[in-house]
This record gives sequence, structure tokens and C-alpha cells, in this order.
Amino acid sequence: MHTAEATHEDSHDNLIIDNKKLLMWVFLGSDCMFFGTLISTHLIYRKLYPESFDPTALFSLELTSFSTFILLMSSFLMALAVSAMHKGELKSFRNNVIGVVFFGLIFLGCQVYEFAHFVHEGLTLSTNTFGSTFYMMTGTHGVHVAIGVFWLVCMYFYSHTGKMNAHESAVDVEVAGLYWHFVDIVWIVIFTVVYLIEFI
Amino acid sequence: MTDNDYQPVPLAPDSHKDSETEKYHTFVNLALGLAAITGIELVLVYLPFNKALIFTVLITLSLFKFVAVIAWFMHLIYDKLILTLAFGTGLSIATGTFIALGFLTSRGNVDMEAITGF
Amino acid sequence: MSYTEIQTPKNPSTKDTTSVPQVLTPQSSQIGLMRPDHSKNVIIDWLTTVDHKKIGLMYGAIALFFLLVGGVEALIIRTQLAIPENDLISAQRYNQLFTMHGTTMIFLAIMPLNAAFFNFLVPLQIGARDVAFPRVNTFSLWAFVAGALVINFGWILQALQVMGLFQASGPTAGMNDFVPAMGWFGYAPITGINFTGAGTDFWIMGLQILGIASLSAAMNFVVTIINMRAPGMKMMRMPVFTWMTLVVSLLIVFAFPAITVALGQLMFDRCFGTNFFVVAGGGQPILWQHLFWIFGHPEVYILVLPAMGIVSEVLPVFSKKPLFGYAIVVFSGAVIGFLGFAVWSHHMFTTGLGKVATAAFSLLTMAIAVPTGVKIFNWIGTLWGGRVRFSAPMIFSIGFVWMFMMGGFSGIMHSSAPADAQQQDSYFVIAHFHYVAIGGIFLAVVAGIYFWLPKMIGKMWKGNLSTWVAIFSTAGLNITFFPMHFLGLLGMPRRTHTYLAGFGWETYNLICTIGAYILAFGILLLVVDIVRCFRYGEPAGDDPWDARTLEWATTSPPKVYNFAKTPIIPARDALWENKYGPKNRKITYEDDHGHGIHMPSQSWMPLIASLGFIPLGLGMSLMQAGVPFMGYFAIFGLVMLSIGVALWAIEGPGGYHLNAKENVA
Amino acid sequence: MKSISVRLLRIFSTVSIWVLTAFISGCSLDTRMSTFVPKGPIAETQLDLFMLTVWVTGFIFIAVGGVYTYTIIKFREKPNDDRPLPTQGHGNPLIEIGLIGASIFLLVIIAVPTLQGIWFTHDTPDDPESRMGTWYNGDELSDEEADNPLIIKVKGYRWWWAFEYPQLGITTANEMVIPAGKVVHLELRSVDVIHSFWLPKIAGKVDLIPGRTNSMWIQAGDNYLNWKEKHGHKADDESLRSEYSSYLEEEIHDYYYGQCAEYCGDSHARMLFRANVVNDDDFTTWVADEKNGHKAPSNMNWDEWYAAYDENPNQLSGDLHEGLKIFMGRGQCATCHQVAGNPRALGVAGPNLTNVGSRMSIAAGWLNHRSDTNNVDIEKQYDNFFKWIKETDVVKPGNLMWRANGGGIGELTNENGEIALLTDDEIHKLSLYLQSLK
Ligand code: HEA
Ligand code: HEA
Ligand code: HEC
Ligand code: CUA
Ligand SMILES: [Cu+2]
Repeated sequence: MHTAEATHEDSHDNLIIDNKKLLMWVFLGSDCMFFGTLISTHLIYRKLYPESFDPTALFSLELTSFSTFILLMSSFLMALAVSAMHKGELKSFRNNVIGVVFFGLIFLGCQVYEFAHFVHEGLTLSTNTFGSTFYMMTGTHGVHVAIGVFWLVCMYFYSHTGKMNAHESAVDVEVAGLYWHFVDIVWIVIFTVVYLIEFI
Repeated sequence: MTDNDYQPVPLAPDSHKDSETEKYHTFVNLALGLAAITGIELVLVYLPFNKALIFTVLITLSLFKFVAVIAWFMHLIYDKLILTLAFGTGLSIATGTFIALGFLTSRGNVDMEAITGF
Repeated sequence: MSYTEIQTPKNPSTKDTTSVPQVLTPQSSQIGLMRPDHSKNVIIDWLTTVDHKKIGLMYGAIALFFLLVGGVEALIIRTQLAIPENDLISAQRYNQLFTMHGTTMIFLAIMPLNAAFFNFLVPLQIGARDVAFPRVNTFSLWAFVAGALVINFGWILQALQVMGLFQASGPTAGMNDFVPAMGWFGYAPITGINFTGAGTDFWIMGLQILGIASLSAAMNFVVTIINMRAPGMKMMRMPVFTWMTLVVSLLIVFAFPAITVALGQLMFDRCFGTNFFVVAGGGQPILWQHLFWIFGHPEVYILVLPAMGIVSEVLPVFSKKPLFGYAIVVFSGAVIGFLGFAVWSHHMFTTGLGKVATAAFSLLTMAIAVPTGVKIFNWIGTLWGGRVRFSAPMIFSIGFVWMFMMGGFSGIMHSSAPADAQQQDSYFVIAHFHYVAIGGIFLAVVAGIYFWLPKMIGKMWKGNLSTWVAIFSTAGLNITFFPMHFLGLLGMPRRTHTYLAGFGWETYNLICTIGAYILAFGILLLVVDIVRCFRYGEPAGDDPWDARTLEWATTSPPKVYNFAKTPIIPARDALWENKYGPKNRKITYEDDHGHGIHMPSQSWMPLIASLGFIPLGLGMSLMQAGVPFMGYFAIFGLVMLSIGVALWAIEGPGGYHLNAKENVA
Repeated sequence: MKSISVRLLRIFSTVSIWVLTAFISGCSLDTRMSTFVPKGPIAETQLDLFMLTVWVTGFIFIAVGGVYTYTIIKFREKPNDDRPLPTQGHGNPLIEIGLIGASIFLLVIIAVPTLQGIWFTHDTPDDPESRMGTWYNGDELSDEEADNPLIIKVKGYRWWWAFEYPQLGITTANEMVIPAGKVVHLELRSVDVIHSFWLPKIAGKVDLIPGRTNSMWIQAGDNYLNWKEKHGHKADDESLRSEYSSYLEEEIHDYYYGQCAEYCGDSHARMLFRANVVNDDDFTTWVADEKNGHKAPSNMNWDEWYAAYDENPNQLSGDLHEGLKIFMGRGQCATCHQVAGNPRALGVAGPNLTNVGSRMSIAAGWLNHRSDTNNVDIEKQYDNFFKWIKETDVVKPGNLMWRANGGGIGELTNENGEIALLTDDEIHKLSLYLQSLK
């Protein structure tokens, strides 16, 4: 729906951006602070107590690299899905979204496995600061992924109601995509500064 | 959970077609690149080089991935400047704050005797 | 693209956009429920409203209520401190009082007062129909209410306990300290499970909810201000108040996540045994201080920038001159905001930061004086050569500039770190921030109330009680807070429920207490004046003050749709130019092509979703205290929240059309 | 309406200026915890900086405020004002730049001494005269100890202070003793929540943060060199030395008041402490006293006393013996308190009570018995001990002597496990005993 304002391109200093898209970018800016706080808490405690815990024995770089790869590919598919939506290719959109959801689930599966494994090895939330910060940070990220998966599943089903069309829904898809990509880049950071760095 | 009211009308869809195809190629290349970088990173940590060097390279690589996803997958370079500003402000405040915070904490003051949990 | 090209909307219920429905009847939404539009029931209408003006008024009313609550808390504090070794209230009660006083004033009084002005004014000032996401706006309001309830829940329990209606025994035996008592910045580890009880949980959950409310509102306003401006309303034509709203919204957006995470970590420490701030497990309480002030310092500018915005609107009107140096005032507002992210450790000068860090934060803090000074100079420049009219809003604004300046000076005294070592956590700090809070923000907000209430309710102030309000509150605040500088420098620490005689503090404390009552009387008069305005005010007319900005171009109170036709803005100070400017600066209006005005539908969903926060917050808190089944209660809240959001997404925005011609008064 | 308000505002400002002046001149700034009467280089630096900020902002206040007032009065609307609209000027970049420049200039005036102050107050200076070896003439110290200034480990507890002197092997509570004119290095730690060490006349505060060690240095009074410099003395002869000691004697030797300055729970308001600044000899004597501790009543040595006590407590009679018996037995005092000399009083949960009888306050400074002549007021002291033991929870709400985890004198029981608090008679004897610890 629209207001009269919308029709006047010159009226906004030529700033016509979709409201939702702008909202999402502002939200993502805010989320930078959010994940920044989580990640820096982790790094600070690592810096304070480097000897308190050695995660290299626990971390499996292969697994984590695999999930990183998975997440990157899901991002790729997401970009394709958005692109498809813009072109109005609903079918291609659906395929890509299914792919994203699938990859997202794999990622979550890896994380669940990882957590279960760590807990089994004796690292819990309350074991030490490493446990606290690590689980809280990666867990929060996992929740973001889960929300993204849920959102995309909803979109997928919505696309079957026939109410979705290139004209109106491209932006909705794009916004979901932005979210998904952001979750991905957060993981890029986590992968490097939380996992890889422990091994050098 | 957003409202649909008041959103400006999206641009006409047909003008997108060509650019979308173009983007497709970018996306594929980028995806390959990202996968490759991740591979390189994985190998890198096991290489017997100077730690500081590896560290720098790792950070640079992931920075590249980070920026690439934002710029292309998230369309930021195709989009309006205001979006870059909105996100960039948050990103830079966050980066600045947390780098500063990192410098503000040091092992020197920690009272290890008080910590019994390790 | 012209208006007629707009495609058919996707919402079937309003498909028929070309013919304007003249009979306003409720319609059903996509989920088949009736939308609560046009309800005759006033309560339903206000509960489900998406109208930014009503939301603004509700924010205002609730905030004023909490201002009185916080004020009464302050009065009890002051009464207790009037004489040495007083035992009017117990130590524990006192500690609860200052904690709740600080929390209430900052989060439940000043922030929502600002939000009231944002909501009411911003869409009007930029010539929009509403905010970008009207239902999100409703959600923010009710989430704020939910958070306020959760934080204050402890008082209710305690009252019940005192009346003998509630006892912490049996299943509730684990509950103690219902009311938070650890200071408004809740320094770890006193917030830890070993040191404080249920009150801390209420505080954590309540703040968390308030944070969500603030974040959603702030994002909404960023989008509104960037996207919803009327044609011609370029960024540099926006009223300064709108500019400050934008800056403040961005500050909220970027500052709140830090405390959200910190509160989350604290909650995990309490509920799930993590070690973020638990010393034995390696936690560093100092980290909490950093995270809190990374949020907390921007927060104080979140509080004050809107006040500066208000004053920047009032001064030009009552000196009949445009704001001196508009661009630089706007710019310095932004600079203050963003420098505010770089000074947080000035609250931690005594924590052993190290020389270099202390020096850096000391200098950065001083730097903030420059943009702030610029604002002061430009306000004076605005008055210079003008024709200064001493109407109520002006009196308070003039007072603001004085008092804020004084508060700023004690800020500068703090910024010199070695000097601050003698001031930190003493009454000197209390003096500093009450000068900026009451002398500054409060006076500005009162100026705003005197200025805009006629627009909000369409009635003009009666008589000049305002003068007495000004006299009592300014006198009161100076008498209360000026001696506190001396108290602090004479060594009286803050947050002490009593003190020994013989330290030279007695006289000062007594004077402070008397002052507080004078101030209270002033505020009482303000309340009386507001009530009088509501009851006996004469119609105000559209533009009672001969004002300059767009909100005065529409009716008082404005109609739901704000402007019958969207104005096209040719210049800054649009209304002023319209009245006195050259021909080419007149406001023109867009043609609505006879489609009528599209209005968003009201909705129950934001209310339902945000009320879910109450069981969620209380449940989490009580679960921590070991009360059985509270986990389920929390889950129930979460479910309610999710269902609310889901239905909200599904029901679709709806909307109806008004024919402005028939509705324009 | 306008004219009334202007008139009222004028009256208001006149009155308030008048009130302020009267008020400021009427109140003394020389009080117990006043930062206006610094007694050492740190507090002095801090006060100087503060006064600098006061002058600078005061200047701005008068300048800006003056212009402001002038503007308001000059450009006010006159009755029946029919002048044309004011010119709609939009600003003047030159003025802006000028004022920004001026502000920056004024800030630099504050900033430079601030930086110096930060550096000066931060690092413990190496002052040859303050090294333990130079002035301390008690027991031998190791070389390293002798090279350092006096070190005190300050520990914050809810709601009292422990002062440990690691070089001297003694610990005291709530009243620390330091030598005048000497640099003292403090290490600050907390065992529970955050506290803050604030001794206003000597130094601004530094926080005690659990999980961290903070440090600060303090110095009551100037050292000889600085004192000489301040008074413009060049020569160095014995008479100056004695002039210096009389300066310390007259201006510095004193009983200083301090307080916890970070909210730490229920009795935060009652977490005070004292610093007794004395000369080198008195310090040495005090240390020796603390080290030697106490003998059992009637000058018995402890082995004899405990032998008698273990055999049959009843053979020990007299108030002091009775008091000590309660202290060791029924009162369970010794489980929490340490008394030097007494081999079985080794508790660490409460303040060290060695020489508690010669301290001039108890309950972390809340109950005072200092006489006007800087001595213990015996009667008041007795009352205070009595009050403290009888109703600890009233004197200091929530305190951990009354009800600690799993104990405390609010939970004393008889043989049947019923709560049986100390009787007044028992408390009387305890108080007498505590008074004898000096
Ligand atoms: C409401 C808002 C508000 C505002 C606007 C400010 C403004 C400032 N504050 Fe304040 N501050 C608080 C609210 C606020 N503060 C609160 C709530 C606390 C305590 C929290 C707690 O502990 O509970 C606090 C505490 C606080 C501290 C910590 C004290 C301590 O605990 O030890 C410091 C330290 O530097 C400080 C500094 C400043 C400075 C430098 C400014 C500057 O922005 C002021 C700038 C203004 C001026 C300087 C006046 C006008 C300028 C001119 C006329 C130009 C020329 C002037 C010069 C060149 C000097 N503040
Ligand atoms: C912006 C916020 C704000 C505002 C407006 C105020 C307003 C007031 N505050 Fe304060 N205050 C804080 C923010 C604020 N405060 C904060 C953050 C703290 C720190 C808390 C902490 O340490 O954690 C604090 C702490 C604080 C203390 C220190 C407590 C301590 O450290 O021990 C004191 C003591 O005097 C005080 C006093 C007052 C007084 C007298 C008012 C007055 O201005 C209030 C005036 C209002 C009224 C009086 C109500 C209206 C009047 C009526 C309804 C009249 C009729 C009713 C009756 C007479 C019953 N406040
Ligand atoms: C459970 C531990 C505990 C027991 C048992 C206990 N105390 Fe204490 N005591 C404390 C603590 C803790 C304090 C500090 C309280 C405060 O100031 O907040 C204290 C303080 C004191 C002080 C004041 C010291 C000072 O310098 O301020 C005296 C005197 C004292 N206790 C005497 C006694 C006597 C006599 C008994 C026995 C009847 C006793 N205590 C039993 C823990 C204990
Ligand atoms: Cu210890 Cu306050
Ligand atoms: Cu601050």
C-alpha cells in the first residue's frame, strides 16, 4: 500500500528506498554492535586467560570449515533466490530457497553435533569463561540462523499461496536475504577469530 | 513482523532482467572465490610460518570475505548510499568500540588468586 | 510515476481503492478477524490505535505518571537524608529507592517523555501521515508498558507483603529482595546470585524488554525520517527537533545492543551458572562496567539531545528569528552523539584503567564541550537581535540554557580525571547529572509541553500559572542540587542511606531536602496547570504562537490524517516562510486526485505480542527464584509473543480511505 | 503576563544570589572529609586541578552568562512593540569559528595540567626518604623490603576493611596507621563486591574490584624535599629538619576519616575507615605492639591459660577471664576473629581484633569513641562494644557478624539447639575484655 508521498520521486531527495529494506539495514547496523559485544567478550576472556583452556583439542577445524563452506554456499543460493524473485521466476526462487533452507539446516545440525560433542567432552556453559562465552556467542548465532530458516520456510510456503509476485514480494525476499547474508558474515568473523586463530 | 503500509513502489521489474543475468555471473564467481578462500584459510593455520604473518593473512582474508558478501551478495554496491551509511555507521562504531575495549583489558591487573574456578 | 499508476493492493479487503468508502465500518483482516478500526469503544480504540498522535499522548501520560513515581521516590530519599542518622526507612528500603528512582527517571520518565514528543511531532514536522511502520510503533508503546510493569513488579509484591497479603514461603520461599537494590547501573558482581535476589531479575528482564521497545521505536523513526518526508522536505530543511530525533534514534540503535548483550550475560549468570561476571569462575566484573557505559554514556545524550531539539524549536519562535547557524547546530548535535560513543570510560576513572586510557578518555570527554558550546552560542545568537517574548515555553527554554550550562560545567570538572577521583561516586556527581537532568532535560521538556500541548489537544493554556511553575521549579532545583556540589566535595558519598553527624553535611542536606519539596511543589503546579488546560482551555487555533514549523500548519489537534493534502515544502521554517516569506516560498499542496487518504488499519496484534513480554519477563525472573511452574509461565509469554507477531504478519496491514474534503474541519 | 514574569524572575534571581552567598559564607569547608583541605601531594594535585576547572568554567560562566543575560534583557519585547520583524539572519561562520577556537583554547588550559596530574598521581614515585630502610627502625627487613616504600594490602569486605602490612607481618582492620610524610603504596583487592577506597584529605578514590588488583599511592604531608621547595628553603641544616618535623607534627599528624565510596549493599553507608597518621617512632611502636599482641588476662601466658581453660574453665574467674572464656567459647568470637598472641583466636571472617581496645572506632568507623583529646573515651567505648555485640544487626543492617552463612552471633544456640543470644551479663564481660585489648 502506498501513500501519496511514494509517488514523488523528487520528494525524497531521490532517496526512494523501500522502508523495509532501510529498516533491515539499520537493524543490521545495530546487530554489528550486538555481535560485536558477544565476540569481543569472548576474545577478551581468551586474552585474559589464554592458558585456562585449550580448545584446539576440542575444535574440529574440518567440521567447522565444512559448516562455514555450507553457510557461504547458502548465501550464494540466497543471492540467486533474490535475483530470481526480481526477475519474477518464482520456480527458480523456490528451488533456491529450498537450497538455502537445506544448507541452513545442515549448518544447524553441525552446530548441534558440535555442542553435544563439547558437552560430552566436559565443556559446558558453566565450566569456565571459555564455555560461557563460546556457547553464548555461537548459540546466539545459531538462533539467528534458526530464525532465518524459519523465515525462509514461511516465504517458501507463502510463495505457494499465489500471493507472491515479482512486483510486490521481491523486496520482502530481498530483506530476508539481507538478514541471511548478515548471519553468514557474522560466521565468517567467528570462524576466523574464534576457531582458526586458536590453531596458529 | 513489518507493515506493508507506506512503502514506496518498487522499481519496474523489467529493467532488472539484464542486470540480473550479469549479477548471476558475479555471484557464481564470488561463491567460488569464497569457497576457495575458506580452503586456503584452513590450510594456512597448519603451515609452519611466522604466527604474526598467518594471523595477518587470516584477518585479511576474512575481511575480504566479509566485505565481498556485503558488497555483492547483499547488493550494497548496487544500492543507495544511505544504506551503506546506515550499516557503515554501526559497523564502524562497533569496530572502534571493541578494538578500544580490547586494549582496555589486560592480564596485568587480574588477581589470579581470586579465581578458583579454573 | 503518477498516482493513478499504482497497482491494485494485495490486500483483498481494500481492493477497491478507487471508490472511496464513505461509511467507515470495520473490515475483516486476512485472518478473518474484524479489525478494530473505527471502534466506538474508546478503550478499544486507544488500545489498538496505530495513530502516532495517540501513541505520543499515551507515552506522555505514562511518562508523567512515572515522573511522579520517581519523584516521590526521590522525596522519600531526601526526607530520609534530611537529618543525620535518620531511621525513617531501613537501609534496604533506601537502596531500593535510589535504584528504582534512577531506573524510573531515566528509562520510564525521561526516555518516554522524549518518545512522546518524537511520536507526536516527527510525522507532523516532516509532513507525513504517520510513521513508517505504524503497528511497530504500537508495539513499542506496549512493550514499554510491559517492561515498566516488570521492573516495578517488585514494589507490588512488597506492598502486598507489607499488607500481609503475600509471604515468601512455601513455593515462593526462594524469593527475597523483590525490589532491585543495586544502583541504576547494576555493577557486577553485586547483581550476582550470591548478593541479590528476585529484584535483580525483575530489573534485568524489565530493562531487556524496555530495550526491545526502544530499539524497535528507534529503528522505526530512522526509517520514518529518512523515507517519509513530504515533497521538498530535504534533510537540511528538517526542523532541528526532527534532526535530533534522527540522531537520538541512531544512538539508540547503536548503543542499546551493548546493554542487551550485557543483560543477557548477566541473566545467564544468574539462571544458568555461566561465568561472565562471576569472579571465582574467572569473570571480570569490570567488563560489565565497560559494557554498561558503552551503552550508558550514549544514553545520557539520548536523554538530552531531544531536549536540545525542543529548545532549538522554541527559541526561534519566541524571538521571531530563525535558528542561528542551523547547519552547525544540526552538525554539532550529530557530533555530540557520536563522540558520545568514545568517552564511556570517564565513568570509570577510578577503576584503574591505566594512565594512557585515562588520559585518552579525559581528553575525549573534554572535547564534547566544544560541540555543546557551539549549541549554546548559537542559541544565544538566535536571541541576539530578535524580539524576545517571555511566554511560558520561552521562560523554560531560557532556564534550560542556563541550567544545562551549569550542569555541563560540572561535567567538565569531572572530565579532569585526577579531580574526578575526588568527585566520583560522591554527591558531586549527583549534582552534575541532576543539573543536566532536571535543569536541562526536565525544563526543556516542560518548555515542550507548554509549547506543543495546545497543538496536541487544541486548547490554550489558561492564566499564567506557568510563571509560578517556573519559579518554584527553578528555585527548587537550584536549592536542591547546588548544595550537593559542596556535599560531594566535603566527602559525602552517594548511595548512603544515612550519615553520621559531625562531618559538616547536616546543613547542606537539610537545605537539599527543603529544595526538593519546593521543586515538588513546582511540579505539582505543573500537573495542575496541565489539568486546567485540559479542562478549561479555550480553543487554541492552528498557530497560537506565530510559529515556524510545519506542525503548526495543520489543525489543533491535528486530524488523524495530519494533513488533508500532502504539503510540498519549499524551504526550511516552512510555515514561517509561508506566512512572511516571498511568494515562491509558500507551501503548496499535492492534489489527491479524489482518491481520499489512505489510513492504516488498527490492530490488536501489537498489543497482544507486547503483552506477552509480561509473562515472559515475570516468568523468567520468578523461575530464577525457584517458584514452581514459572518456566512454563515464561514459555506461555513467549508463545503469546510469537503468536502475536505471527498473526500480525499474516493479518496484513489493511487500511481504509478517508475522504479528506469531508473530513477537513 | 509578560511583565509580571520578568519582574518575578528578577526578584527570584536577586534572592537566589543572596541566598547562595549567605549559604556559602555560612558553611565551613574545613570538615572531616573535606577535599578542600588537602593533606598530601595527591589530594593537593587533585584540588588544584579542580580549582583550575572552577576558574576556567567560572570565567566562561560569567562571560557566556553575561552575554546571555544581556541579550535577553536587551532584545526583550517591549509592550506595544511595533518594530518590524527582526532580520532573519542565518548565522555567521566567523563567529562560530572564533568561539570554537576560544573553547578549544580554554580546554587546553585544563587539559595540560590534567595530563600531568594523571601521570603524577598514577605511578608510585621512588622517593629515597620513603624507602622502608631509611626510616623504619623496628625489626630488620630483607633488602628488597627495605628498598620499597611501605606497602599496605587493602582488602574490602562487606562491610569492613582489612589492612595488611606484608613487610611487617601484621594485619589490622578499619583503622590503618601510616607514617607522616612517607610514600605508601596500596594494593587494593576485594573479596566480594566492589568497594572504593576514599580518604578525601589524602587522596581521591580508587576502586577495589573483585578479580582485579588495583594500586595507588598515598602520602600524608609532603616529604622533606618538597616541603623545602614549597617554602623556598635552599640550605639544608638541622634546624630545617626540625622545622620540617614540627610541620608534620602540627599539620599532618592527625586522625583521618575515610569511607567506602562504591555502593556495596545494605551497609554501604556504614563502611567507614580511619587513617591514623603518626611519626616514624610511633609507627614503629605501633607495629611492635601489633606484632606482640596480647597476653591472657592477669598477665598469664597463653599456654598456662589454655591449660587451665581446657582442664576446668571455672577456675578462671574475674570479668576479664570470663570475657575471654565467652570470646573463645560460647560467643564463638574466635572462629571469626584473630587476636595476635592468642594461639587459638585465628578466625579470618571478621576484622582482626588485635589492639581493638586502642582503636578509636569500631564497626568499621560507624561507632566512635574518640575523645576531644584524640584519646579513647573509655565509657563511650564500653557502650559501643556493648551496643555492637548486643544488636549488631541494628548497628549495621545485614552485616555478616550477626548472620553469616551458617553462623554468626545472631544464631548462637544453647545445648538444645535453641537460639540463645548472649545475655547482657555476658556482653558486659565481653566488652570489658575487648576494652582490655590494647
Ligand atoms: C543527562 C544527560 C547528561 C549530559 C548532557 C552530561 C554531560 C556531560 N557529562 Fe555527565 N553524567 C550524566 C548525565 C549527563 N552528563 C549522568 C547521569 C552521570 C552519572 C551516572 C552515574 O554515575 O549514576 C554523569 C556522569 C559524568 C561523569 C562521571 C563522573 C563520575 O562518576 O566520576 C563525567 C566524567 O567525565 C561526566 C562528564 C560529562 C561531560 C563532560 C558532559 C558534557 O557533555 C557537558 C558539555 C557542556 C558544557 C561544557 C556547557 C556548555 C559549553 C560551553 C558554554 C562552551 C564552553 C565550555 C568550555 C570550553 C568548557 N558526566
Ligand atoms: C533524569 C533523571 C532524574 C530526575 C528527573 C531526578 C529527579 C530527582 N532526583 Fe534523582 N537520580 C537520578 C536521576 C534523576 N533524578 C539517577 C540516575 C540517580 C542515581 C541512582 C543511583 O544511584 O543508582 C539519582 C539519584 C538521586 C539521589 C541520590 C541518592 C543516593 O545516591 O543516595 C538523590 C538525592 O537527593 C536524588 C534526588 C532527586 C530529586 C529530589 C529529584 C526531583 O527533581 C524530583 C522532583 C519530582 C517530584 C518531587 C515528583 C512530582 C511532584 C509531585 C507529584 C508533588 C506532589 C507529591 C508529593 C509531595 C508526595 N536523586
Ligand atoms: C560469623 C563470624 C563472626 C562471629 C562469630 C563474630 N564476629 Fe565479630 N565481626 C565479624 C564481622 C564480619 C565483622 C565486621 C562487621 C562489619 O563491620 O560489617 C565483625 C566485627 C566485629 C567488631 C568490630 C571490629 C572493628 O574494628 O570494626 C568487634 C569488636 C567484634 N566483631 C567482636 C566480636 C565478638 C565479641 C564476637 C563474639 C561474641 C564476635 N565478634 C563474633 C564476624 C564475626
Ligand atoms: Cu563497601 Cu560501599
Ligand atoms: Cu558519561
